[in-house]
Amino acid sequence: MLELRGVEAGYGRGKTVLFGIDLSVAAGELALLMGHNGAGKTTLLRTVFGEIIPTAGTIAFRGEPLRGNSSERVRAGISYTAGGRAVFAGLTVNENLAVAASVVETNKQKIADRRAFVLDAFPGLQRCLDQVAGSMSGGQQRMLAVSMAVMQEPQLLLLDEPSLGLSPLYVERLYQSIADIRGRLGLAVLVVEQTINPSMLAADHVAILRMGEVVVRGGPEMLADSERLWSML
Amino acid sequence: MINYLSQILVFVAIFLLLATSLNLVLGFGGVFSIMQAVFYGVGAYAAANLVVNLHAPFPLDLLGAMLVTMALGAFVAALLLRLRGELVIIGTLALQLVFSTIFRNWNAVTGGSYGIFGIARPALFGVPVSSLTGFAAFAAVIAAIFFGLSLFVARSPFGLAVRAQREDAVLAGTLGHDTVRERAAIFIIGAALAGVAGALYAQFIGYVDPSSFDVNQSLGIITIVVVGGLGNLWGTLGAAVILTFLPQLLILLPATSAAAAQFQLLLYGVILVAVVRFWPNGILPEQPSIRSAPARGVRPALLGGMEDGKALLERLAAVTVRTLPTTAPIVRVEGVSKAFGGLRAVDDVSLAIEPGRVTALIGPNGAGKTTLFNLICGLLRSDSGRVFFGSQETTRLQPFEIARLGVTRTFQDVRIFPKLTALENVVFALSSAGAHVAERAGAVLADVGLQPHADRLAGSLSYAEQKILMMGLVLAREDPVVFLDEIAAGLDHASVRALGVLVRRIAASGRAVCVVEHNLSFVWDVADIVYVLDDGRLIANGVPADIQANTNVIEIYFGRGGAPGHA
Amino acid sequence: MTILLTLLLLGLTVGSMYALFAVSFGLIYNVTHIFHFAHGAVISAGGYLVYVLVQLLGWPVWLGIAAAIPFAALLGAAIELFFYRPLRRRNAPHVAFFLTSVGILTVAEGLFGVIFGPGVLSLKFLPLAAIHIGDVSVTTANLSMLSAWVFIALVVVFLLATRSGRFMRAVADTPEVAKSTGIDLEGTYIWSFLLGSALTVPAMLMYAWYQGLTPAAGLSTILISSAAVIIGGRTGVLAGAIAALGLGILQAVAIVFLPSGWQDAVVFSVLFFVIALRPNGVFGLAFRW
Amino acid sequence: MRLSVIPLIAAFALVAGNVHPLPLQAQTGPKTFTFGAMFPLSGPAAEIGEEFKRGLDMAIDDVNSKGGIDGWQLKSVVVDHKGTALGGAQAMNQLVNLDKVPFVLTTFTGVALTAQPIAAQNSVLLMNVGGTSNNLLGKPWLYNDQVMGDPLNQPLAQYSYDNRARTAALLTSEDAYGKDDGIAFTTAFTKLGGKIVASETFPLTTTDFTAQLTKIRASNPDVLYIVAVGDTQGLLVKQARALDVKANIVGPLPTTGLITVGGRAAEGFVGSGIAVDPTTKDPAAKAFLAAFKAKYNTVPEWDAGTPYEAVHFLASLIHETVRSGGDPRSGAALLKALEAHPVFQNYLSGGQVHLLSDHGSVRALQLQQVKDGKYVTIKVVQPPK
Repeated sequence: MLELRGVEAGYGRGKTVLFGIDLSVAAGELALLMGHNGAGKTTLLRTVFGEIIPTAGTIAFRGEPLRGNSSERVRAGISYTAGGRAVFAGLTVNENLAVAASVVETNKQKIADRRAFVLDAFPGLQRCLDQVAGSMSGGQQRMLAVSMAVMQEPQLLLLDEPSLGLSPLYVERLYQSIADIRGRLGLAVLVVEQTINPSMLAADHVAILRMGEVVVRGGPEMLADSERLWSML
Repeated sequence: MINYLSQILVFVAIFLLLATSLNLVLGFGGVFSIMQAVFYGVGAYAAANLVVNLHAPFPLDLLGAMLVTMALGAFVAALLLRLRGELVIIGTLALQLVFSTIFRNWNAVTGGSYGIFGIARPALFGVPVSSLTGFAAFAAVIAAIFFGLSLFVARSPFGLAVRAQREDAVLAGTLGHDTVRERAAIFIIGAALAGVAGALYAQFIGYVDPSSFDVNQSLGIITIVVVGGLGNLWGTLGAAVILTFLPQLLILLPATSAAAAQFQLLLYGVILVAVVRFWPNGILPEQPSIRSAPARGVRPALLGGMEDGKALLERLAAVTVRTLPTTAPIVRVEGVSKAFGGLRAVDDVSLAIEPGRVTALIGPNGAGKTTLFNLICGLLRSDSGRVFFGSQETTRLQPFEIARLGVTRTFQDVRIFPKLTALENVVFALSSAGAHVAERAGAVLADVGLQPHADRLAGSLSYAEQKILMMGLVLAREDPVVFLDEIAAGLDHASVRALGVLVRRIAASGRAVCVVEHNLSFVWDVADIVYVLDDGRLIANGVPADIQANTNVIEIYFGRGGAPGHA
Repeated sequence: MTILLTLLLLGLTVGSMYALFAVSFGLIYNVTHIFHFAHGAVISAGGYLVYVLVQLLGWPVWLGIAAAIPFAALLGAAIELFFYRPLRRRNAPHVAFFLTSVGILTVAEGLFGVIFGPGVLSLKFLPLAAIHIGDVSVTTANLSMLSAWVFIALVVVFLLATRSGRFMRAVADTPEVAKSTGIDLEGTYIWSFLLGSALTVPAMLMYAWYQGLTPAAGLSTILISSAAVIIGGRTGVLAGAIAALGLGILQAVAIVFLPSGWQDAVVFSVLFFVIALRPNGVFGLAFRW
Repeated sequence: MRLSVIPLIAAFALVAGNVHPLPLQAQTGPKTFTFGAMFPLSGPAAEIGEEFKRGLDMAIDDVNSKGGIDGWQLKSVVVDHKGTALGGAQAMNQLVNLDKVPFVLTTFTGVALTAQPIAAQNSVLLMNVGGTSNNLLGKPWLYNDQVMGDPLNQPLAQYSYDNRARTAALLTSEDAYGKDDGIAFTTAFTKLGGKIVASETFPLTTTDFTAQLTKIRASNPDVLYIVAVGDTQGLLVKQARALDVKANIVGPLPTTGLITVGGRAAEGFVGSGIAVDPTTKDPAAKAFLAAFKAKYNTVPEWDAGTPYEAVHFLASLIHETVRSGGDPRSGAALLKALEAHPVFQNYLSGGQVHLLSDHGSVRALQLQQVKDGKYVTIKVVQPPK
């Protein structure tokens, strides 16, 4: 589904953040990218999403080189949930979902179906549909942010530290929902995280990013051995 | 002809003063004021009243006009200048409209719509300057004096400070500058200059009425400044000449219809749009206030590319760090807390940063490290708890006051003044620290290897060079307490290692160094003592080896791998 | 008492017209964050076009208005496309947008002066007459201003119920999130210019019905409508509309307490002190659209 | 880029310098006598500027088509003063220093007041054909072909009082004109025993008078006295009638803008101004009125008439100066001629206009009323002998 080869990217003036990244995510897979702040995780996601133009290497999506700005990539089937409270604070939950969906879908019935699907996957949102997003708790907002991306029925979902600042219980729920959706829609998910939660063991691949380079790749079993992780970072 | 040119010369002088006043405020100070015509008008009315009612001789009228406009300027500065730029535009526009009304209606002082008549021309040594050529000479001298003073202000350390706060007020504050006061000062200076222009105008025309000080006048002044170039007073001079002559050329068009006059409006509008679009720097772009002494025998152009930034960074390890003559104070943080909304970003944290050591703060993203830095440096006010530098409490001090106690802090990644040259950056960092600033700044740049780039805008340097410059600012200030926020971010191994050596050497010179860092290998390399923050709370502290072995720390950093989570 | 009532009614009607101007400006300002002074140029242009089509060329009134609305909309969008967008691509500072905007307004004012002369043109096809409500009387033009609320209601419905409307609210709320959601920011900006500019036509007709057309009309309307939007705060277009209504009433009633020359001073002092003391507007988060 | 500015400035200076070369002294053929005129060609009063210009151009054509005056062809330099004092100062400076004219027609109170000191300093004869303020009287080098504040407004007060108006409301522009004429009307009306019940003002560029009119309506005056320029008059009456102000509306110096903008609301308006008598027997006046009517299909108002008269007056001054061996291109010589014979032809209602020792003029004045979209003269007030 997603294939990165030798991607280099940064912020201009010689500030390179990513060095020769090779990474691939297949359909239906959950790929977890671990790393500290500053390791280049967010930069990597933004590069895939088209907000940063790579200075070297190729990014292919479904076998085709990726082109266009972020808006076009959403339409191509890539959805992105930025870190932090990536919701429209002044809009209601319902409106947030509708806005996200209507970027790629205009059919009202289809949007309603999707919403039913999303509410099924994120049951916590059901009772605050008419609440203004800004008034919800951080965890709820994160749920909403992810469900907004899901509303777009992407083939590839990019999640930037969805568990940051959430209580472990919420993280668990969030990953359950992600797993649920992944199972039902068969979409590929690329998540970046810096702290580990047991629910992340569901990942198919784990890679560790350090100072802009992928230093280790492996399966979810890597996560269990935090001592080893510690030494690697 | 000579008389005609004389009259235009007077207007050039008046518009030069007005535009210079606005360029100081807008171009140098970054304060977007569209009420310059108000100060112009207030100066004119003040001078008119002084001359007509009190028969004040020159230069009392001029001084009076300056005093009144400065008082008004101070009032506006106090109310508006802490707001974000966009609101300053609208706030000053509102005042412009309010004052237009006041000019028209405050009969006792402005003569209302009638204006004030019979304003005598000034007398010099008892001889009235009544002829047109005489007045033109007089106006030219006045304009030259005040233009010269403005140039002096622009090139002074104060001028540099004003430009620096325009670029980044927070950074300027942490380098020991009271930016609010500097902004207010340049605004008041601008008001006074516009007041002088008003006084000249009143005495030249001999009559003031409200129509000359309306919003269109303010916008016209902005056009001159923008065409001339923000931050360049010579450009303003050029533009004042051109734009005062240009409408005169319109007399080429037969004034047979109303249309002729509308052309001037059109022309000014087209010029404004075109300049902003195609020539955003105006006639003359901003120039640095200081230039480096030419490097002996070495032409900068030849140096460029000889050493790239990375090599320079690696050289940092060997840079001279002067030993601290006195002992640095211990920075003590006692039970400090800070909440944002419901979120407790820093929760009852106590720690000590001791001289001669590197103290590191680590913790996952959002743990409150930078917030704690900001609390110590005064950028944030703590909700409770106290901070001491040695025996002095700094809990409630402003950032610039804390900086003046001998603290340098850097910001995440890299933060410098991009529109100042490298040399100016260092000079500014030193400017709250006394004499021989330029020489010392030059020496520091030579030390870190940036001498060839001394006169380049910092924003045009490469990322590595900017980082070096930032470290140069730290070294230049030679402060006993140094806070470094994520300086290793975005660099490769060799550079990080070199920076680590430098940090060690800074501490070894007797300074108290505190680093916030995500790059843990850097921390293990440089730190003497490590404090671990999680969710705003201090959860562990000790020497790096202990922290590395602390499973609790590993857990908070990487989650509870394998173990079931709890709510 | 009658005078106070009359002035209140007057303020209510004129304030309603200001409200429509404020909504038209606020739609653009809230979404794009450009202090779009050149909106004044669009306002005047629409008015003059109706004048030319209906009064000079004899088109039916409805046809003239129907033609002016898309014209104004396209003119506003053209300003975004040809002037603001290049600046945005260049990452130009706020000041550049403002100056460009002021420049465009100045050019327009000059142009209208050259073409139509600097004097007042009155719209003869909109007769001005007195309407009596008890002791109180207002003009037909004033009554027409109350219809502003119909347009405002339509705007609110548009913002709430349509795709583009929701995108506009989303972009106004948090542009960064809008971008990562895949909303085409520049397309949304164009939409806000189209809609905001189209709304100026009915508002300008109410204005010209009463005050006639002058080249400076754009400036005077943009001053008051931008003041209202700032006073209301950037939370939503309704906040600006309510503030505009308040300004209209204040302006009308102020004459009872102050000599008439000071009206402007009252309105703009309010603006100044709101900016100085409540920089986020007086309504806080009370309005969401 | 740095260097390009200097030649640019030099080029501007050169162009500016070459636009108006100094008058050639030794010329063969007809000599050109250049004089200045300052009219409002932009701003809210621009419409009446066009009227001034019509009168000016007609007079110049008249004189020149008859072979000029003693070998001099007249030529005017018209400069826009925008209705503002600053514009006046700039315009006057251009005329005096660049065009070196010895004689300037001026309009508007504020403009004349700023121009007068410049005129006095440079010995330029200034003829005001528009401003009505009493403050324009008694100033050296400034003469007025206009009915000034007191004589202009007294008849309006008298007319109102005679028509049983006992209370009046004032609505005047915030400028010297509005203020001075308002005072003149108030003085005259209260002297007759009337009472001013409301007095409101408006900024020059305003187009909304609702609040003021509402307050005035509440004071229920018998007569509403307005001072405004050009189109603003029309807008004012239009809004007054729409707000159901029932009072008669009167005011000085009505213009065509009152009718074109005011439309039906202008009906019944009574204005005062220099008398225009289409039935005059005076041949000179008759010829002017006929010529104007032929050209513009309307009877001229005062604003076309006063510049017309002033140009003819200038011609006679040139003639007198040449006759007495002087150089008419000297303002002092023209002033001398004026002082010797301060009388000129009244082209609007016939007879002669005499300049007084206060530099004002004495001439007939008329009250006009708008009827069916036209001005109808309802009364002619002859000046006191």
